[in-house]
Amino acid sequence: MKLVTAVIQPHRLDDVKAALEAAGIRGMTVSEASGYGRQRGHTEVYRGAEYTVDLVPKVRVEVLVESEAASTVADVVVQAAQTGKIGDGKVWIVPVEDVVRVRTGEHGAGAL
Amino acid sequence: MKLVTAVIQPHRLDDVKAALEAAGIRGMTVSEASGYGRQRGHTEVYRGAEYTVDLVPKVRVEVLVESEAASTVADVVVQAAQTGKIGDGKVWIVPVEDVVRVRTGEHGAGAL
Amino acid sequence: MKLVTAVIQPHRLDDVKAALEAAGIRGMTVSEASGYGRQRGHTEVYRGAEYTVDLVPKVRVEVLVESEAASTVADVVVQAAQTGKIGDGKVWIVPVEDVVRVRTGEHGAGAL
Amino acid sequence: MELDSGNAAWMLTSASLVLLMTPGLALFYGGMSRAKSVLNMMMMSFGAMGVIGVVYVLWGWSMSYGTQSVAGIFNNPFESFGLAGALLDGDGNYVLNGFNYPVVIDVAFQVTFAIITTALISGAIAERVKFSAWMIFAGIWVTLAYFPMAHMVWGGGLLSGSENSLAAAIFGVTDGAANVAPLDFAGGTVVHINAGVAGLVLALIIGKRKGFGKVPMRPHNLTLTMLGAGLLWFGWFGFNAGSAFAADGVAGLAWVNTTAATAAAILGWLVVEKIRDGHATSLGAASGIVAGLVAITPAAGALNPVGSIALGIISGVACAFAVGLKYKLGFDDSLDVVGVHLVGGLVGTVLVGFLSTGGSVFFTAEGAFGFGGLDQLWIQILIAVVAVVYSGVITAIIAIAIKATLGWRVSEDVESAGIDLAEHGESAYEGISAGRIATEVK
Amino acid sequence: MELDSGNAAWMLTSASLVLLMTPGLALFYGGMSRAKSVLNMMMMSFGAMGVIGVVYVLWGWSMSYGTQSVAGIFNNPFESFGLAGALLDGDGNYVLNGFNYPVVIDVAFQVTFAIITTALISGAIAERVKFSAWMIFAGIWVTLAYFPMAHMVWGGGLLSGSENSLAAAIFGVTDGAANVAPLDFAGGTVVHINAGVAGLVLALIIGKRKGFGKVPMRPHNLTLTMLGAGLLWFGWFGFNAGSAFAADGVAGLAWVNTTAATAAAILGWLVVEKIRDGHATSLGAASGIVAGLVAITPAAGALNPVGSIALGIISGVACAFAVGLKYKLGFDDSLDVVGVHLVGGLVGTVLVGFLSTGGSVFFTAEGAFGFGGLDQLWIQILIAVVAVVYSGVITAIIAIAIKATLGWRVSEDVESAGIDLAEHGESAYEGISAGRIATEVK
Amino acid sequence: MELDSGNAAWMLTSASLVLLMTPGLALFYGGMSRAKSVLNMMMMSFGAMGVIGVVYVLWGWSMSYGTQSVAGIFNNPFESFGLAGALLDGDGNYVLNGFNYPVVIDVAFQVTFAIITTALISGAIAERVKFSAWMIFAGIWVTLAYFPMAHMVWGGGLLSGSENSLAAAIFGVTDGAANVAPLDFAGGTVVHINAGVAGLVLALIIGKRKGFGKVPMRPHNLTLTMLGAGLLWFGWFGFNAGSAFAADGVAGLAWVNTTAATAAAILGWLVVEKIRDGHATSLGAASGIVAGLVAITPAAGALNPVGSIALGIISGVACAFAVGLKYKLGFDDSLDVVGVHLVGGLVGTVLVGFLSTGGSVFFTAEGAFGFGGLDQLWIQILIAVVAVVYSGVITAIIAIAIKATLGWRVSEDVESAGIDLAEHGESAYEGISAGRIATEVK
Ligand SMILES: Nc1ncnc2c1ncn2[C@@H]1O[C@H](COP(=O)(O)OP(=O)(O)O)[C@@H](O)[C@H]1O
Ligand SMILES: Nc1ncnc2c1ncn2[C@@H]1O[C@H](COP(=O)(O)OP(=O)(O)O)[C@@H](O)[C@H]1O
Ligand SMILES: Nc1ncnc2c1ncn2[C@@H]1O[C@H](COP(=O)(O)OP(=O)(O)O)[C@@H](O)[C@H]1O
Repeated sequence: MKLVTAVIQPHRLDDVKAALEAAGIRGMTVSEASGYGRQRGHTEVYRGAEYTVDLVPKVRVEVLVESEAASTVADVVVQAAQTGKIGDGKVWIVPVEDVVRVRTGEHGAGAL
Repeated sequence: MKLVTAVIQPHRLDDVKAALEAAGIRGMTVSEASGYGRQRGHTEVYRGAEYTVDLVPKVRVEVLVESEAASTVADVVVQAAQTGKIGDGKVWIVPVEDVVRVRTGEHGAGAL
Repeated sequence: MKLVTAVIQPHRLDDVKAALEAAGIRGMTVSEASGYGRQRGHTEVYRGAEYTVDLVPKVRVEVLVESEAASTVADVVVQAAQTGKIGDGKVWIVPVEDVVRVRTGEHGAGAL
Repeated sequence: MELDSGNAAWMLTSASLVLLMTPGLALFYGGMSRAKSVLNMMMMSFGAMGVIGVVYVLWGWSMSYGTQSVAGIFNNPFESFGLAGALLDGDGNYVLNGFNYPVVIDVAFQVTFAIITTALISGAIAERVKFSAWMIFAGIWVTLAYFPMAHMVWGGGLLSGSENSLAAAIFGVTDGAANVAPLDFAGGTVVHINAGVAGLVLALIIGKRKGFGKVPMRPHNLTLTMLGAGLLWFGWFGFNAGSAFAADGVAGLAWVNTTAATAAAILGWLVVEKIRDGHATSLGAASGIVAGLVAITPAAGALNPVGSIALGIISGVACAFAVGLKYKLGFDDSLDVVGVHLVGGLVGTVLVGFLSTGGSVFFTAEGAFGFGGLDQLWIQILIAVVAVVYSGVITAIIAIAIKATLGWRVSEDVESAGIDLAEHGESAYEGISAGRIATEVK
Repeated sequence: MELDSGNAAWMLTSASLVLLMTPGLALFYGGMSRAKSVLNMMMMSFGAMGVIGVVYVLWGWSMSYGTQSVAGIFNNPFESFGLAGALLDGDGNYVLNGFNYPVVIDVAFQVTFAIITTALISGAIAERVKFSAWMIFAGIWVTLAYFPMAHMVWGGGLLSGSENSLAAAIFGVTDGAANVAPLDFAGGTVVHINAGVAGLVLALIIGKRKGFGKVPMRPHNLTLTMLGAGLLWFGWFGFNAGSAFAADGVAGLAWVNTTAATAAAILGWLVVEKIRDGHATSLGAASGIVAGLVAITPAAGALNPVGSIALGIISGVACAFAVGLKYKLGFDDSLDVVGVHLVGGLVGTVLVGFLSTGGSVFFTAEGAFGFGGLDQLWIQILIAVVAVVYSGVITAIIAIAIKATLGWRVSEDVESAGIDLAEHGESAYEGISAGRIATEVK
Repeated sequence: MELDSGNAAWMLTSASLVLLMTPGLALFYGGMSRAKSVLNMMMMSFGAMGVIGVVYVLWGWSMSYGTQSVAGIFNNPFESFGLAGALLDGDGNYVLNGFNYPVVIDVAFQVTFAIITTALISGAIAERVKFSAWMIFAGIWVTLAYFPMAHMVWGGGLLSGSENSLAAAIFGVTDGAANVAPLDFAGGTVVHINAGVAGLVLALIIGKRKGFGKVPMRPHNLTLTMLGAGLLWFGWFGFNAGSAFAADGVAGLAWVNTTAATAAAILGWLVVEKIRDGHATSLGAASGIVAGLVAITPAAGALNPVGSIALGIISGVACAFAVGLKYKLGFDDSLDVVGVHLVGGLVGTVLVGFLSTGGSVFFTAEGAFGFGGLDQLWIQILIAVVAVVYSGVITAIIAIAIKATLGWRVSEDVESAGIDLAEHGESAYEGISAGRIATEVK
C-alpha cells in the first residue's frame, strides 16, 4: 500500500476532493499547513513596522491507496489542483507497510 | 524503525495516550486534522442558506517505534481508539530510515 | 528521494529555515503540532480547578530532498534546532517513491 | 426659556449611545464575514465614522436643518457651513431648541444618525470593494442621499408634516401643520429604507462575489456578531428613546416599545427557523434583534406596548423569510441589508398606519381600539415610496459614476486571497492556524 | 407635581445600562464555556431577552406592582395586563411616580432586571440542556419565581417594609411602615439569591455534564469573559445607582460604593488565588468583579465607602473559596452561579446587618461607629432565608415538571460533539482549526 | 441651592462611561499583543481597577481636592481620608458642588480618571513585567504622580488658574484668579502627558522585550483592538463632555468637538499610511481614533468645531509618524504610549494656544478670527513642560526603586513561552491550534 500526500493551494481542495471521489477514492485526511518555496510571501505593516510573511497557507491531503493505484491517484490530484501558478504545491508517494481500520481491526486493502 | 500514524476520533485521544504509556511508549506527536470518509458530515443553516460540512474533526497521532514494536503499537492504538462507530479512523505503518534526537544528536533506537 | 520530517520547538523555526536556505534547500512545508514526551507540561488553574496540559506546542517541518542529501539535511536541522534542553524534538527520514510538482507535472528530482 | 438640564443630559447620553452603534455594527457585520475579510468589513464602518464625522460638521447639519430650504429637498449647505452661526446667539450664549436644550447637542445627536445610516449600507457589498471607492462613496452618498432625506422628513421638508410638505398638499393645513402628518419617529425612511435601497442598488451595480451561492461563505465568528447585536440594541435606546428629544414619557414609551418589539422579533425569527430549518440559530436571534429594532424605529412613539409586540413578531417573521430572497433573485446582498433594513423599515413604516394609537386602521384618534381611518396608512405608504424612489435614483447615479471612473471591485485574486491583505495590508488574526507562524528567536 | 427630567434622564440611562448587562453576561458565560457550546450558552441569555421582553409587558409588571396584592406574594396579573391603564392617566398624560418621572420608565427599568436575573441561572446548567426546555423554563420561572419575589420585596409585599410585611409583624408599624425595614437596595434577594438558588436546584435536578470533574472543561476564550465582566460592571451602575430612582446623592453614593466594593473584591479574589494556587488569574479578576458587584447590590445605598471596601474584600474571598465547593459536593454548577451569586448575594444581604450606617451591628442609627443593635441583622437574615426557601421550592417544582414532560437533557453524543451543532445547527468559529475547512472555488 | 438633577444625571452617566474606558483599553491593548500575553496585558488594566478603586476612596480624593494644599502640589491625604467628611454636611445631607450636584458624584467621576490614566501606562511595558511589580507600581504611581498632578491642575494647585498658581505669578491676578489661566479641559496634562511620560520612563528603565525589532510581534487579534477603540470613543464622551460638569452647551460643544477631531484624526492617520506604506490599515484607524481623542482632550471646550477638525488632522498625522520613532531611537514602548498619548497630549495642549476661541494665536478674546496674543500659548507650553518634568522625575524614582527591590522583569524563558502561563497560570484560548488539546472522554 501507499500513502499519497499532497500539499496544495487551499482553494483547490474542493476540486481535488471531487476528482478523488470521481476516481473512486472513498476517504482522505486533510490538514492545514504553511508552505515556503518559490511562491513569494507578502509584507504587512503595523504602525509603520513591516513584517514579512513568507509562509503561505496550504492544505495537506493524505490518501491511503493500494500500491497499484498510487500513481494514478497522484495524477488525479495533480490535475485537479493545478492552476499553473507558482505555489501549486507538491504530491509525493511513500510506501506503507500496513493499514488498519480502527472500527473493525481489518488490515490491508480491506481497511481502506 | 517505523512510524505508526493514527487518525482517530478526537475524544479518544486521552485513552490512546494512556494506552501507549501503559505499553511503554514515551513519546508521540499529535496534530489536528479533518477526515473525509464513510462518516457523514452535517448540515448548517445560516440565514436560510445551507452549508454541508463533510470534513469532520479528527486527531492525528504519530509514534516513532523500533521496527519490531510497530504492529503491537498499532494494535494498542486500535484497541484504545475503537468505539465501533463509523469514523473511528485508520492506523498505518511507514518504514523509517533514521531517527535523530535533536537535543543530543543521537541516532537510531537511542533517539526514541 | 526522501522526506525529512522534523518536530522542533516553535521558536527554533526561524533558525531552521535560515539554515536550510543556507544549505540550498528551496522549499519546505510547515505545520503545527503538539508533542508529548520527556518534556514536562504545566498546570493551569481555573476557579480552583487544576488542569494538566501535557501536550506542548511544537512545529513540524517537512522537507523533500534527493536521497543522498537526506542525512545532511537532517544534520542541518538538528544543528539549527538544538538548544540542549529537553523537548528539542526529533528528526526522521522516510523513503519517498516519487514526487510531482503540481504546477508542471514534473516528476522526481526536478519537482523539488 | 431656561436650559432643561435633564433633557440635555438624556440627549448627550443618546448621542453617545447612537455613536456606539457604528462600532457595534462593525462587529455585527465583521463576525458574519469571512476571517480573511473581517477587517475590511469593519473598516467600512470605521471609515464612515471618519468621513462623515468631518463632513457633517462642515455641511451636513446645514444641508439638513435651517431656514433656506431648496424646494423642501435640502437646505442651503452654506447657511451654517462649519456650524458657523448655528450654535451661539449674538451674546455668545448657546441657542436652545424647542425642548430647551442647546442646539449643539442636536448636532451631536444628528451626526451619529448620518454615520450609522451610511455604515449600514456596507453590509450589502461585503468582501469585494476597494476601500478608497467606499470612502468616496460614503462622502458623496451622505451628502446627496442622506442629508436631503433628513431634511425632507425631519427638517420641515417634503416628507414632513410642515405646511410645505406633500402631506399638507394632500390633507390640507391647520395652524401651519398638515392635518395628517406622516409618522417617522426615529428614522424608518431616513435611515432604514434609505440604507436598504442603497444596499440593493449597490449590490446590483457592483455585482456578486466570486462564487456567491456556490461556495461556503459562513460567518467566521458568531460571538462577534452576537456582541454586535447586543451593542446595537443598547445603542438603539439612544436612537429611539432619544428621538423623543426629551427625558419624558414619550421617551419612556419609546424605550419600552423598542424592547417589546425587539424581544418579539427574536421569537418571531426563531420560530420561523425552528419550523423551516429545524434549528433556532444564534445568527437568527442576532438578526431578529436587528429586525425588531429596525421595524420599531419609525413607530416607537406611536404605538402601545402590545402593538409593539405585534409589530415585532411580524417584522421578525417577514425578515426571516426576506433574507432568503437574494438567492432566488440572484443578487449578492451579502449581509442582508435589503432583507433586514429595507424590509424591516417598510414593515415598520407601513404598520404605523395600522397600529398607531393616534388614528389608524386599528385605533381611533382617541386611542381606543377601533377603525381610525385610512389616512395615516396612505401617507405612510406615500413617504415610503418617495423614500425608495429618491434613494434608489440618487444611489444609482453615484454608484454608476464611481464604477465608470475609479471602479468598485478588487480583482478576483484579491477576493480569493482575502481583501484584508490586499486593501489593508493586514490580517485579523495571528497564528499558524491561519496558515501563518510568528517565530521568535533570531 | 412636575416631571423631573433629570431623574427621568438618569432612569432612562439606567434602564439601558441594565439591558446591556445581559449581552455582557452572555459574553462572560460564553467565554467560560467550551468552543463547541459557546453559542448555546449565549443563546440562553439572548433567548431570555426574547421571552421575558414579551412576558414582562404582558403580565410581568402587573404581577410585580399594583394595588391588588394576593397575600403579599404577587399582584393580580390582570390588573394592568399588557400595561393597560398603567402608563397614562385619564387625560392621556403620563403618570408620574414618587420620584417625579413617568411610570413607563419604571417599566423600562424593571423589565431589564427580570431578564438578567433569569439569564444568570443559565450558567449553572451550561452545555447540556435543550434550548426549547430552557425557553419554556425561562417563561415559567420568571412568572412564578421572579415576579412574586419582586412583588414581595419591592412591590410592598411580604418581604418589604410595608405595613403588611413580615417586618411589620415582627417589629411593629409606625405611620404605615415597619419600624425596622429589611434593606435590599438593588436586588440581593430578588436577583442574586433568587437566581443562585434556582441555579443550585437546576444543577441538582438536571445532573452533571458527561465527564464533569474528570475531563478538562477549560474556558475557551478568556478575552470574551473579561469583556463580559467589563460590560457587567458598566451596566451594573444602572442596576445599583439606578436603584436610587433619582439622580441624587444616594445614586452617587451607590455608584461609589459599587466601584469601591468591586475593586476590593478583585483584590480579595486575586490574593486568595495567589496564596492558594500560586497565580492571580484573569478569570479570578473577572470573577472577583462579579462577586463584588453581587455583594454590594443589596447594600449599595446603605453603607459608606470604607464599609463597601470591607464588604468587597469579604465577598471576593468568600466567593473565591465557594466556587471550589461543587467539586467536593459533586454537583455541576458549571459556571458557578451558586458560588458567586448565591454566596455573594447572601454575603451582601447579611453584611448589611453589620455595616449599614443607619443602625446595624457596627453603626448606630445616627451613622456613628458603634453598636446599633441586632434588629437589622435579624430581618436581613429572615428575608434571605425566605428568599432561599421560596425560590428553591418553586424552582424545584418547575424543573421536575419539565423533566417529566419535555425532558431537559440533550443526548450524550450531542454533548460530546457539541451542543451548538445539535441544538442550533451552527458552529461559532469557521476554520480548519476547528476541524473544518471553508473551500472556495468550484 | 437646589440639586440640579439633570447635571447629576449627566455626571453619573459620564462617570460610568469613563469607567468603561478601562475595559475598552484592555481590549485595545490586548488585541495588539501576542496571543500568549493577551491576558497579562488585560490584567494590567483590570488590576489597576482593583488597586485604584480602593486607593482612591482611601486617600486619592483627599490628595487631589480639599482645603489643605501642600505648596500647591498635593492636598493633605488625611483631610478626608476614606471620604470621611467629604460627602455629607452636618445635617447628613449630600454636599452639593458649584454645579449643584452632589460632591459624591464628583468622586465617582474622578476615580475613573485615576484608573484609566494608570492603566494607559501599561501599554509601554507589555509582555515582560511581573504582575506583582505592576500592581505595586500602580498603587505608588497613582499616589505620587497622578493625585498631585490632578491637584495641581484641577484642585487649585500650581498649574491651575488659582491665585496661588504659576499662571497667577506670571500674569497677575484679578478677583482671585490668574489673568491668563492655563486650559486643560479634560486632562491633556494630568492624563495623557502624565501617562505618556511615565510610559517612556518605564520603557527606558525596564528595557526591551527579547527580540524587539527583530522578531515579529504582530497584533494577534485586530477585531479586539477595533472593539476597544470603539468603546474608548464611546467612553470618551464621558471624559470630555463630562468635563463640563454640567449638561449644558459646553458639554454639547465638547461632544461635537470630540467627534469632529476624532473623525479627522482617523482620516489624517489613514492618509499618512496610504501614502507612506501603501495601505490604510485598520490598526491605523483604531490608532487614529485614540490620537484624535487624546489631542482634543485638553481642548474640547475651548475650540470651535472647525478648529477641532484641524486639531484632529494634525494629531492624526503627528502620531502616525511618532509611533515609528521607537524603532529609530531603540526603546520598546510596546504599544506606543509615547507615540500616541505623550505626542497627542502635547499636540492638544499646545494647539490650544493657537486655536482657543477665547484668545490665542488665531482667535481674539472675542472669538473672532485674528491674532489674540501669545499669552495662552506660553502658559500652555509651561504647564506641558512642568507636567513632563514632574511626571518624569517621579516615575523614574518609583521605577528604579522597584527595579532595585522586587525587580520588574520576568525571565527570558517566560517571555518566550508567554507571560500568561507563567504569571497567571492561564492561556487565553483553548484549542489544539495553540498547541493544546482538550480531550473529553475518560
Ligand atoms: N522541498 C520541499 N519539501 C517539502 N515541501 C515543499 C518543498 N518545496 C516546496 N514545497 C511545498 O510546495 C509548495 C509550493 O512550492 P513552490 O516552490 O512555492 O511552488 P512550485 O511547487 O509551484 O514550484 C510550498 O509552499 C511548500 O508547501
Ligand atoms: N483512504 C484514506 N486515506 C487517508 N485517510 C483516510 C482514508 N479513508 C479514511 N480515512 C480517514 O479515516 C477516517 C475515518 O474513515 P471513515 O471512512 O469515515 O470511517 P471508518 O474508517 O470507520 O470506515 C476519515 O475521517 C479519514 O480521516
Ligand atoms: N516516539 C516518538 N514518536 C513521535 N514523536 C516523538 C516521540 N518521542 C518524542 N517525540 C516528539 O519529540 C518531542 C520532544 O521529545 P521529548 O521526549 O520531550 O524530548 P527529547 O527529544 O529532547 O528527549 C515531543 O514533544 C514529541 O513531539
